[in-house]
Order: sequence, then C-alpha cells, then structure tokens
Amino acid sequence: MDKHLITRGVQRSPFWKFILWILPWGMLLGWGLYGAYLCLAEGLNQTNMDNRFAFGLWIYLDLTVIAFGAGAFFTGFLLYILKRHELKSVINSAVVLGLICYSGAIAVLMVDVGQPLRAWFTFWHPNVHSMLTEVTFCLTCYLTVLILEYAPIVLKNRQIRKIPSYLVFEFNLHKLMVVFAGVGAFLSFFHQGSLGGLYGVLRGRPFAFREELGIWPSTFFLFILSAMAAGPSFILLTTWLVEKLSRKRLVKHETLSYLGKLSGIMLTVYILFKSIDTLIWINSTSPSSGFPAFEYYDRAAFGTWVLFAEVVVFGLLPALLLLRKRFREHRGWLITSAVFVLAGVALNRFVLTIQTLALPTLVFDEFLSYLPSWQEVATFSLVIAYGVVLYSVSFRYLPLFPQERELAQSY
Amino acid sequence: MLPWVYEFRWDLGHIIFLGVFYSVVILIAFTLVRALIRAIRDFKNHRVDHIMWQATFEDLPTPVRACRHELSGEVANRTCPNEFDCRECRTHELFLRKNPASPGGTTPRASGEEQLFGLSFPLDRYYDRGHTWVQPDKDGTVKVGLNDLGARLIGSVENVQLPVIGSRLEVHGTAWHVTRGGADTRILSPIEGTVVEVGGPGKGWYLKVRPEGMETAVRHLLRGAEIKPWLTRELERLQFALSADGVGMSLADGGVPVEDLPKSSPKTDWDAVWGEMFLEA
Amino acid sequence: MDQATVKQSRYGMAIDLDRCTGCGACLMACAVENNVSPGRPTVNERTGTTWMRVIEVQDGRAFPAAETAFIPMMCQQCEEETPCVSVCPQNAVEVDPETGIVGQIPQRCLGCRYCMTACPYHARYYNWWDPQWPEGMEKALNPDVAPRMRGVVEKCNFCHGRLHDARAKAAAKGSREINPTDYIPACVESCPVQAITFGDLNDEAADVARQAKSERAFRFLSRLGTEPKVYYLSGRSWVQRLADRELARSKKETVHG
Amino acid sequence: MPLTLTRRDILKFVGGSIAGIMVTPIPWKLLDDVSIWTQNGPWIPKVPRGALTTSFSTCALCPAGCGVQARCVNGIPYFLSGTRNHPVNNGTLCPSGVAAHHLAYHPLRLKTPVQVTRGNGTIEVRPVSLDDVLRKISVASGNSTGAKGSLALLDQRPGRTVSLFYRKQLARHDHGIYLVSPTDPILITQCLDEMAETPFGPVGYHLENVRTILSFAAPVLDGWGTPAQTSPMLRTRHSSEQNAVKVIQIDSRHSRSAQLADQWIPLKPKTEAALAFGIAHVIIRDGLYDKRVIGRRIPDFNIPGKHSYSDLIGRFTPDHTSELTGVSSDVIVSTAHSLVARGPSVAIGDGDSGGGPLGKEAEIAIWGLNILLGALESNGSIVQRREAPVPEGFSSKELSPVMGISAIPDHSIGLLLIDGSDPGDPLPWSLLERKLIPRQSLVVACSPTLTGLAQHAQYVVPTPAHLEALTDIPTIVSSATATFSISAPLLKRPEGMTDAIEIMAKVFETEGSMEDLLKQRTSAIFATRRGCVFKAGTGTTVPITELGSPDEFWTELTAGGMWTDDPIRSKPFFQFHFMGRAPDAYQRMLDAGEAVSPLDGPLTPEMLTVLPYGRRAEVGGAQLSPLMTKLYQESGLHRSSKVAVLNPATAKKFDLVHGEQGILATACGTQKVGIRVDAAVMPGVIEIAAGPEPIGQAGNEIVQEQNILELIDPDQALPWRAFRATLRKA
Repeated sequence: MDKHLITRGVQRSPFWKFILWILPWGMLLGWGLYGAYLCLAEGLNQTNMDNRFAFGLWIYLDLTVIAFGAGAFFTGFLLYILKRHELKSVINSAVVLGLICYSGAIAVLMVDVGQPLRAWFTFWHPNVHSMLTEVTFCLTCYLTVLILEYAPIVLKNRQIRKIPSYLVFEFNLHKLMVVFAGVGAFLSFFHQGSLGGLYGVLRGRPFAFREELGIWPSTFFLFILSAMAAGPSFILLTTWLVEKLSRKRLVKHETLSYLGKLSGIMLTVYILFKSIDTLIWINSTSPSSGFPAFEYYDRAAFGTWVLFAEVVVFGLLPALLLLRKRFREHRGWLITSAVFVLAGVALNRFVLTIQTLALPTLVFDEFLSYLPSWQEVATFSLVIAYGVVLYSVSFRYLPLFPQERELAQSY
Repeated sequence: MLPWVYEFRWDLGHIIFLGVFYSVVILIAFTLVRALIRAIRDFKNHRVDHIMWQATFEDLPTPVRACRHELSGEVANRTCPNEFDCRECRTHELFLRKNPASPGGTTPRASGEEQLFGLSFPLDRYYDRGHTWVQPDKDGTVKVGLNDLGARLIGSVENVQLPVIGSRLEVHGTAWHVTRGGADTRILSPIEGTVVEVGGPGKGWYLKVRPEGMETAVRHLLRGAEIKPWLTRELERLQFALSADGVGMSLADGGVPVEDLPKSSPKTDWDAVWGEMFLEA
Repeated sequence: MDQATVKQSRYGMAIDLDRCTGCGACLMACAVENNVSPGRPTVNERTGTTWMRVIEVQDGRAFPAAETAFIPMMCQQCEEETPCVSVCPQNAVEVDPETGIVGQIPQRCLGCRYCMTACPYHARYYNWWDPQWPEGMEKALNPDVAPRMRGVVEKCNFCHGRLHDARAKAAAKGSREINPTDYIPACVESCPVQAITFGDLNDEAADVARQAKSERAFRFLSRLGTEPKVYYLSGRSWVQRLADRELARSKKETVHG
Repeated sequence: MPLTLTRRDILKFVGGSIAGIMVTPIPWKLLDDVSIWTQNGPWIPKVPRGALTTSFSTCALCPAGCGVQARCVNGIPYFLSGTRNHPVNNGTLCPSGVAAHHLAYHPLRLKTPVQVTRGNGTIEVRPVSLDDVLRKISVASGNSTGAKGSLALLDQRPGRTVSLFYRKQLARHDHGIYLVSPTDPILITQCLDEMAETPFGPVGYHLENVRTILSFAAPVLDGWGTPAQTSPMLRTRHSSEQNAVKVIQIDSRHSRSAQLADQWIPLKPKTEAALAFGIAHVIIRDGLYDKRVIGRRIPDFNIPGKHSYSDLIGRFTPDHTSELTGVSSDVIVSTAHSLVARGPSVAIGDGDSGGGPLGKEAEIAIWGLNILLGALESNGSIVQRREAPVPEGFSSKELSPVMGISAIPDHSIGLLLIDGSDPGDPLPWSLLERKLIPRQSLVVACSPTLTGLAQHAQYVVPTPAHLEALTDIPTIVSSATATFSISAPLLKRPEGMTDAIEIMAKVFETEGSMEDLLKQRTSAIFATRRGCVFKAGTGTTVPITELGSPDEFWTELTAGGMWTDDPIRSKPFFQFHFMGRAPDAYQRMLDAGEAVSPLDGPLTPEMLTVLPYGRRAEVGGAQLSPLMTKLYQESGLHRSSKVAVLNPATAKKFDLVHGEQGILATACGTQKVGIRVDAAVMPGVIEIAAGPEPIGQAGNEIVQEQNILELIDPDQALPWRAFRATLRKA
C-alpha cells in the first residue's frame, strides 16, 4: 500500500502491521496531549509539584533525555570532524534520536513553565549569569541545527527525492553538514554542561552545590562527560532494539562495538572525575557550608546505596566491561553494559533533580516526598510516544541505516 | 538582547555571551543560505540530472560501484569515485596509457553476434551499466536501446514515456520511464546529447541521439571484453534480487532468463528488482 | 540629587524569637498588605502562598518537657551570591542597589521556578492558581500593590509598596532620604509583642543594627555564605542551634555521648 | 528640472525609513515595554484607585474590643492596625482582627432573609421576604405564650446595651428565657455569687500587680485578657527580669498558652477540681495562708461536727491528688509553695472557647484557691467593679435573669431566637436541639453569614457584617474597671440588612433602634461624670469632665474612642462559703474532686480521649476572613478542625501515620480528620480544634460546618472538655 514510499531494496513489514504497531503509541500520544492540555489550560495546579518541590518529573525527564540525545552531536562530531567513517552507518539514526530527545525536552519545558507565552523574555532580557539562559539559548539553536540535519534525511525519501529541487538542495546541504556538526558539537558542549551547572550552582542546596572550576561548577563538566558516555550507548541500544523488532541486520557489529568502546572510554573518564568530585564534596564543599554530608544519606529512601549504585554498579562496572574487547564482541554483554551506562546516567540525573529537593535545608525542615500526578505522567509519556512514532515513521520511510541494503545482500 | 533593550549591560559577560550567540546564529543562517545559493546555481547549470545520479550512486552498494578496470581484472579492487563517468577520470587515462590493450580502450567491431549466457550482446556497440546500449551510426547520431537482459527484465511493458524530440540528455540522467503494474523505473541515459528521433520496444531501439564529439561521448561506456565479467555480476545480482523477496523465482532453464521475466513470475516484486538492476535508489 | 550622593542603605530585620508568640498577625498583615489572595479549598501548606510564614519548632524533647519556639520565616534578603538572583534566566529577580532589597518582577517572571529550588529558606511562592477574591473584596485591595497572576513566582520584598510611599513622601519634601518612621513593613507594624525590628543596617543608630550585633543574634544557614540581612535573636541555646545542621548535630552528640 | 515622484521612489522612501527605524531604539523599546506591562490577564482584578483616608473604630470580634485604625481607599478599609495608645490593645491586633475588614465579603454572606433546609452534608437556602419570617415568628410566639413552650433568646454577645434591651423585653414576656453560652463570664462569676454571703457583683482582674498567674486551662496568653494586659507578659517571657509575671498553665492540652507559659503542668482531662483542692491542701497543711483573714471570712472552713472545707481538702493529699490528676505530688507541693512565695498570685479558671466551661464545682474550687491566696483581699488582684452606668429602666430587677443552657428543661423551647453576632464561643447545637420541642419549635437566627448556629436555624435574617454594624463593646472580664466603647460602622451596609434589635423589637411589639439605645447609654455614662475618655485621633486620654456634652462624648466613642471608669477604692467585707451555699455542697464538691478522668475511664483500648480546643474568634466560621486560610490551611500555624493531633507513641499504638487521613467516631457521629503527630501532646489523647472550619462553600452549594463539638453525646456533654472517641484509618 505504501510501498512506493519505502526505500528501494529494503524490506518493511506490511502496512497493516505498521498501523497495528503505531496504534497503541498513538493512543498514548493522545492521552499525553490531553494531560499537557490540562496543565496549560488549568495551570500547574494539575501537577503534584508544589512550592517545596518546585521541580519534578518533567525536569528529570528533560535532563535525562537530553543526556541520551547527546549521541547526535557526539557521533556527528566524530564522523564529520574527526572523520570516523565507521559511524556513517548510524549517523542518520543518531540524528533522528537527537531530534526526538531535544524537541521532546523543549516541548515538556514549555508545559513546565507557568507562562509559556513569556518564554521569549529569556531572549529579550537574558541574565547571562544564569545557567538556564545558557541552556535556553543553546537548546533553541541546537534544535534548529538538528532540524537542518534531519531535513536531508527526509529529502532522501524515495518519493521526495524524485523532486529535483529538493534533491539538489539536500545534496548541497549535505555537503555543508560539517559546519552543522561543528556548531552542534559546540552548542551541545555548552548546554549539556549548563544542565549540570543548573544544579551545581545552587549554593542554597549544598547537596547539589559544587565548587567552581573557572566560571562553572564541576557538575558542568561531569554532565558533558556523562552525556558523551550515554549518547553512544543510547544509539547502540536503540539500534539493537530496532534490529530485534524489525528482525533485520541494520549495521555491522563492528559499529555497535565501536559505539560501546566510545561509551566505555567516556564513562571511565567520567567515573574517574566523578569520584574525585564526590570526595571533595563530601569532605570539603558540603561540611564547610554547615551540612555534614553523611546526613544526606540518613534517609531510608536515599541511603548510601544510591551513591554506590551510581558510581560502582552503573558506572565502574559497565565502564570496565566496555573497555574489554572480549565483552564488546559478545552481544549480550555489550547490550547489558549499554543498559547499565544509561541506567547510571539516568540515576545521576534523578539524584540531582529529585533527591536534591527532597532533602531538607533548614534544621527544622522535613524530608519531603513527591509523587507525580497523572497529568505529569501523561505529559511524560507524551514524549515517549512521540519519540516512538517519529522514529518508527522515519525508520519505515527514510534511509536511516545506509548499510541495511548492503547487509541484506551479503546474507 | 540588544544594546537598547532594558536590562542590557555593557559588561564582559553580556558581550561575550551574546557575541557568541549571535555568531552562532549568523553561522547557521549563513550556511543555510549558502546551500540555497549553491542549489540555485546547480539548477542554472543544468546539473540536476547529474546530481540526482550522483546522489543515487552514493547510495549504491559498494560491489555495484566497482571500477571497469576491476571488472576487466586489471586491478584487484577499486570502487569508482566518479559515478561511472570515465570521461574526466585521470585513473582511467593512466590505465589506458599503461596498458594499451586494456579492453576499456578498444573500439567495437563493425558487426557480429555475441551470445553470453544465452543472452545476445552484440559486440558492435557500447554498453552502459544501466542496461542500455549505444550504437553509433554513420550520420554521427547514435541509437540507444535496452540490452537483452534489460529487455527481458522489462518484458512487454505497458507504458513507455520517451523524451520529446529535441530534448537534451545528460549522461546517467533519465532517458525514459517504463511502467508495468505496480513497478516503475527510469532508464539511465548512457550518453549525452540531443534526441533527434524516438523509437520504442517494437523498433528494437528507443532513441536516436546526436552527441557532441563521439569519441569522448562514449568513453565511459563498457565494450568488448569488459562486458562478460560485468554481465556475470549483473546476473548474480539479479539472481539474488529475485531470491531476496522470498518468492523464490529463479532464472529459468540453465541460467538463461526467459523472454519476459515479469510475465513468468508475476508474484515477484518487480519494482524492487528493477530498482536493483537499473540502479535506482 | 544624583545617585552618587544618595545614601546607600541595607535594609534588614531582627526578629526576637524569645518574644514571638506565633500568633500569626504578621502573616495575616503581610497577606493583606500585599494583596495575596485567599487559598483555594484544596490549598495546603505546600501549595499555599505566605510571603511571611511562621514555623512552629520544638526542641525535640517528648511530653511534657517539649519546648516550643516560633520562627517567622520570609525572604532573608541575601546580600552575597544571592541564590535566586543569579539563577533567574530573565532578570526577573534583582537586588536594588539603593536598598539592598531583593526584588521580584512578576510581570517578567515566566514561572520556571528555578529560583524556588535555589532558595534554601523556601521563601519563594508560586501562583499555582489564578488569584481569586470573594465577590466585592477586590474593592478592599491595597491600592499600592498589583495582584499577581497564575504561573509566576512571588516573595517578600519588605513591602515594596510602603517603600514607594515613603519615597514619595520624602520626594514631596524635596529629599531623597526617606524618614525611617515612614517605612515600616506590615509584619513589623502588626507584631503585638514588637518582636520584629526593621531598619537600615548601615545606620549605626538604628535598633536593627544594634540588635544584629547582639550576642543573642544569629542567622539561619549563615555558612552558605549568602549573608542574609534578616537576623534572629534568642537567648535559648537550643534555638540558636537551629541555625544550621553542623550546630544542631554538635548538640545531639553532646546529648548522646 | 521638475521633481517627479514615481511610485518606485515612494516605495523606496517608505522601505528606507522602515529600515532606518529598525536600527533606532524606538521599535525595540516599544516592544520591550509592551512585553513588560501587558502581562496581567484581564481577569486579574485591578487595584482600587481613589482618595486615601484613615478612620478609627473598635473591633467587635471578641469581648476585648480593641481600637482599630483603618486605612481606606474610597472610604473602604484595606488595611487595619491597632489604634496607637489604645488602653485595650495599645496599637496591636490579633490575626483575626487584622483581616476583620474582609468579613463583609464572606463567601457565606447573606443578602436576603432565607429559609434553610439541611440536606446531608450540604445546605439549601431559599430566599424569603422579611415579612414571611416575621409572620412565622408571630405565629410561633403566639404558641410559645401558651402551653407550647417558652420563648428563648440566645444572645451570643451578652453584656451589650442591646442585651439589656432583650432581657427587659423577655422579663415582660410570660415564658421568656434569656440564654447565653455556657462559657460566658457572667455564668462563671455567678459561681462566686453562689459562694459569697452577699452578692459579689461583677468581677475584675487587677493584673498589673500580679507576679504569678495560675491558669486552669484558661487561654491567658492567647486571647483571655486584653492585648494591653498580656503583651507585657509575653514580651518578658524569656527575660531574666525579676518581677516579670510568671504564668503557670494547668492544661491537659498543649495549648498555645501552655506553649507560651513559663511552666506547663499537664493534668488528666477534667481533673482541674482535684488539682485545685490538692494545691489548697498543701497551702493549708503548711499554713501558707493568712489564718486571721480566713478564719473570719470563711464560715464553712471548719464547722465542728459537720462536713467542712478543711475535711474536704484534707482528703486531697498530694499523693491522692497525684493519683487523680497525674500530676506528680512534688509538682503539686512546689506549685503551692511558689504561688505563695511569688505572690501576689491569682488563679484563673474561666473556660475557653474550644474546651468550654470547667464546670461549676471546679470554678468554685478555684475561687476558693484565690481566697486562700488572698487574691480577693483589698490589695489583691481580683476586684469588684461597677458596671458601666445604664439608662433609666434597665436596673437589674427589671431584667430577666441570665440563664445557662443546663438550667433549661429539655423539650421546653417553642421559639428560639438567636442574635448570632457570634464571638466565637461555640454552643454545640446538639445541646441546644434537645431543649427544643421536637418538630414544633421554630428557630430564627439573625446573622450576617450562614455560619455557626445560623446553619441550624429554619430562617436566617441577614444582619450587617462586622464594621457595617453599630454596636457597643461591654467590659471584658479581665478588666479591673468598667469600660465602654462603640464599634461604629466603617463600611456602608448593603441593601436588605436589618439590625437584630429591629427584629426582636418587632417580636416583642415595641420600638427599638440601636443608635437611640446607644445614645441613651452614652448619655447615662456621661451623666455620671465618672472616668476618662481615650481619644483615638490624638491617642490621648482625658477626664470625661473635659468633654462638653454627651454629643461630644458620642462623637469620640464612635470615632474609636473608649470610656474607662474610675477604680473603686473600698472593697466591702465579704464572707465566702468555700463550697458554695448549696445544701449538698460538700458531696457535690467531693464528687467533682474525686471524678475519674475520661483518660482513666472504662478501659477499652481503642478509645481515645478527645480534647477540643480553639482560639476565640476562630471557632465557628462567622468571623473568619477568607484570607485566614493562610493561618490554618496554607501554613500549619493554627490548626483547623480537620486536623487531629496525637502523641507519636499513641499514633504508633493505634498504627496511625502522620499526614494520613483518619475517621473520628463517637456514638453521635463521625468526622474525617488529617492525622498529625506531635511529641508534646499528652499520650492517649486527641487534640482537635473546635474551629476554624475551612470556608464552607464548594462552587454554588454550601457545605455544612462539621464542628467537632457536634460529636459530643449531649447526656455527658457539660462540661465538654474531654470525651471519648475512636480514631481509625480512613
């Protein structure tokens, strides 16, 4: 039925199957839209956030997906600037993932702020000392870049490419991709960092506050590193997932294992610095502001196990696994460690966003709990559903994996 | 945001931050505009067909992009860097100079039948990778037609859209379209020139074209000893393409394709097969 | 007169916790003065808006020994590294260099609530609902303070409306020095036991400056280095130890060991 | 050459100028200002603009009668503060007073007379005409003159001039009853009259020369006296000042006064009498009293061959008292000693708004303690005072007596009229209801809002709200001398509001106007030429003799002024019966003392003891500014009637969790409450406020107030300080 839209030489499941797959996600999407609508129309009283828990599920989501989306800029950087051609076979997929993550994050942010119509004030009266300003500027720019990177892929669709003007434009745009890759890398570097800085600068929240290196708190750099570690793993995982779901080989194993290696290296560096940072924080930064660090882990909910899980189980362990060729070659190990890497980064973002707010500051504060309302969850799942749908459509109608055709023949 | 907007301060922070931001924005905009301008320029210079072929070529699997000198065994492994256009290819010239006997340099015989795997591939003409042939005439024009394999792949087509007389063809631009059932494809033009007469499936040739400068116009086309190794690969590819979609149709009797493949196996996804064989993405 | 010759003031408060009885008059006066709207039926302690909030704390001993103190908690007007100012993406939070008061510009706030996470005193409040007054009550609003709308953050600004009036009064007299008696925040005015002292910390003669220097004086979370301009006074050691966790802990240990 | 303009030139010019303007600040600044100043939605009310004025009046929310200074815009008050130097509050206000100007906008404000029908949980109101109501009343009053029962008037603010008017009319009526809330001071001083050989008359407190206050669960530091009296004590609470007043709070509840007092002595609920006896026992045992005086003053102190006070007290040894009250014997002893050592001392035993009265016997026991402590001696802190002079025809013999609820037989009232200007002293409806003749009685309330008892009436007539009404403020019980002030309206009353007096006048077929009445009263006061007058405008106090005419006096009073009587020097000699003059006094006092606390009551493990409490003017919704949510909903400073507070141990035992919802149940009903754990609360009890209620309007339908006091079993209701109930998870 939609054969004439599908790239030549690749096999795609019949249309009805595709619809069956999309349908549930579509419904989730609808539900999410309703939730988001309520939050916009009725106000944020629809959420379970409050004056004490001013950030909730959404900010956590933003930080996490943006970390995962880092694959787009990192791969682009390696491919176009450092000319690592083994990544050519995943770059398209990476770009789509990046686009999904970033557009999703920004959409949620627009629901999260109380006055979305005033969002442009940030550009109009920017406070250049605020991490959030940095984030806003970089995100908007980078989203534009991602769209420009996504456009050529769309134009490569079998029907669209038949239109000469599009194809010619795509052709020329693609020639300039190196510029976008460069800009993307530059922007990402800053907003990934600023997202870390977001909490690192909170002097009033010694659990999150970190000493400054130059003009940025250490979390600025930790976030960049952890994002660089998460990005490749995310691409790796999604690619593997798509292969499983579509029952096709899409990329050579070398590519996946190379992604794993990247992840492993970045993660090792990250964990190293993270550990140093943690030690400094526990022994100096926190106590000097009147907060004995161990008290943070007094709470039943957040014991020291959190720190252990973050640094060792989901940090050191996958790092070591990914550094060893033997494990990388083995699919099972590769995928497992990728999952661990992502879990680690997700946990890190959770600790920074949620635990920071749950912990008391004043002596007579209570330890707070927070459970998102269904509207928040809906808006959250809106992004997930939107991502799945956009990716599925892209995978079906656009040449996401250039190697697919070749691999199909080399069977 | 801007110097005269409330809250703007002339401090280092503002200048650096906004400076960087504006440069990024300008860079993005500039690059975009640049791409547009280039695109327009390409249109002006009629490079559309060329670019379309180039884009297609990039998406072709590596084995298909093999250099003619790899086919002829002169070099072990070489992928063509200029989209099968040897006219300006320095390497091609070098090969010819190094080895005058190189099949790439020969000119077709005056006449003669040639049977390859039960397909007729007369050696009196040039062949293009898009399964077309070019036969020069005395009057300086050339006939362009589908080769035997191409003809059998297409079979008795329902609908052929040929270019109007006087229209211009680019090398590996679109020569004509054929459609049959759900399948459609464009046939790559093997040669550059002006259409002077149109034929069709019945006539045995499709187009009469007047090229500029015969010698260079056909330089990139396969000939003589180059044909067999290429055809061998093509038949392999065909075999695979047919088996790929699971209908399990195979080339009939001892590897000789039947007259009208589509007729003999209607279940096969001919759109895919055509795309594969006529080098369409 | 030009900027240079205007006296630079640092307005601050000293709150005597040994006097405070937790009656809540300050809290109400604050809400009345600043046109804070009544809470919705579903409002609770975490979604409500109380620029001035009086917190009841106990010394942790059990019945019948437990001792109680009441801590009026509002924006502490941090002077250094003011956490909320640096984080606001669009300059909706600013420190007035002339008064040292941390101001909030609701018209420019986009409600990202970053400043709220930044504030260790939880002194910032978000308008989860549009303000709503019973029919006719809008006629009884304070003419000097504009109500805020849904989706923006607000907080104590030492009764900016009153500062404005005081300045107007001074201007009428052709001076830029405002008379201290003209500028008294609502909570200070309404405290039945005069537990709150307000004034210019730069003015040596002012009570507040003297009290800030007394040995009973302390500030909450002073080790964060944000130099709050709100001081608290108490002669009770357990109350003073509430200042930060390190102190509170030192007590625990002496108790246990 | 001639200048010719082509269209092209014009376009160029326009385009050029636009481009030019873009590089000037103009468009950007414009956009900027727009962005900043267009940010308030049109649905956000604009603040009023207009003339700013200041006017004075007196707060009528509670008996204290604080001076109020109102800042007004267009004549409408927008900020209230205490009147400077005012003898009652000296420039301060309580939180309720600060927001009192909102009461006119109460969501449950009535605009017309209504007929009330109570559904389950909600209330329907149907507008009716005033005449309809009056017709109903006249029919019912016709009945109530006959066998159909009596006509009762419940005065929620006794002691006002209009109260005298009511009592006069009721006295004329055959079956007229003048009813007041059981916590009313008048009833409590009646106990003293019961003890005194000759009536003692109104009681006042001279707190200026007190050094120790022994409070029996009275909210001494939280609304009992006037701010002017309590603020000094509160200010010096933690100071090392030698003659700072020491407050010892005897209270089962961790009440605000208990929190603020210098010493808190928690005792088992309802054992106040026993503790009073116990302390008296020590004083007498150790001979810490003035034997000469007591000997002469107390007929029943020691009667040979007859049960006497000393016999009674003799039984309450510290150990025995300790058993009864749960207060350790040495605390009892030390308290007794410090009362004497740190004299002058006074024991205060009024009830409180939430907990209600202590009970007659307990009151008598406490008065006895006061006599032992010499508080009623000529230099003592309890004084006899005069009433503010009354006009002709209002002498006490012309007035019907003041009755407490317990003095009225069940099912006897045919027509109940409620003057519901509610001071926040709650009277549980269940108590009132059983006095009515079932299905035949008519209840009509005069109230500005559909709150409190008005919710239980069949008809409610809207009266002017606080600061709309003209009313007078009687002398507060804690005042040593008579005072008189007037709460003059600061707001114009809306159409259709009727003063309660006008309704009552119609009922009694007579004339009555608030203004005339008050003018008579002020003239009467002025005529005596006694006392002095506080002028709000200047903040000064001058002898009344300095005022030229009653009108001038009136003007001062209606402008937030206040009249204060001269103290009476001579204190006539009194004889007191320590146990009261009733024949069965001994037995009754003994029973009261030996009474078992509900805490030790029949041991059913799931039973807890509920201790209601509440701040005056916050119990009952009538006097709650909508803004009071700040205190009891948006911050935990005051607890609403929806919060039950428990000791952690108790909560653990009943596995109730802090922050969860629970169901409180007695034989008479259930109530949903939020559970809060507090280490300072007595184990085994539930502390729960008798108010405030969250403002009772959800959308258009009015939600019934569910006061904790409604759960009291009317049979064991008085006093309702403590009762048994179960609390389980919701």
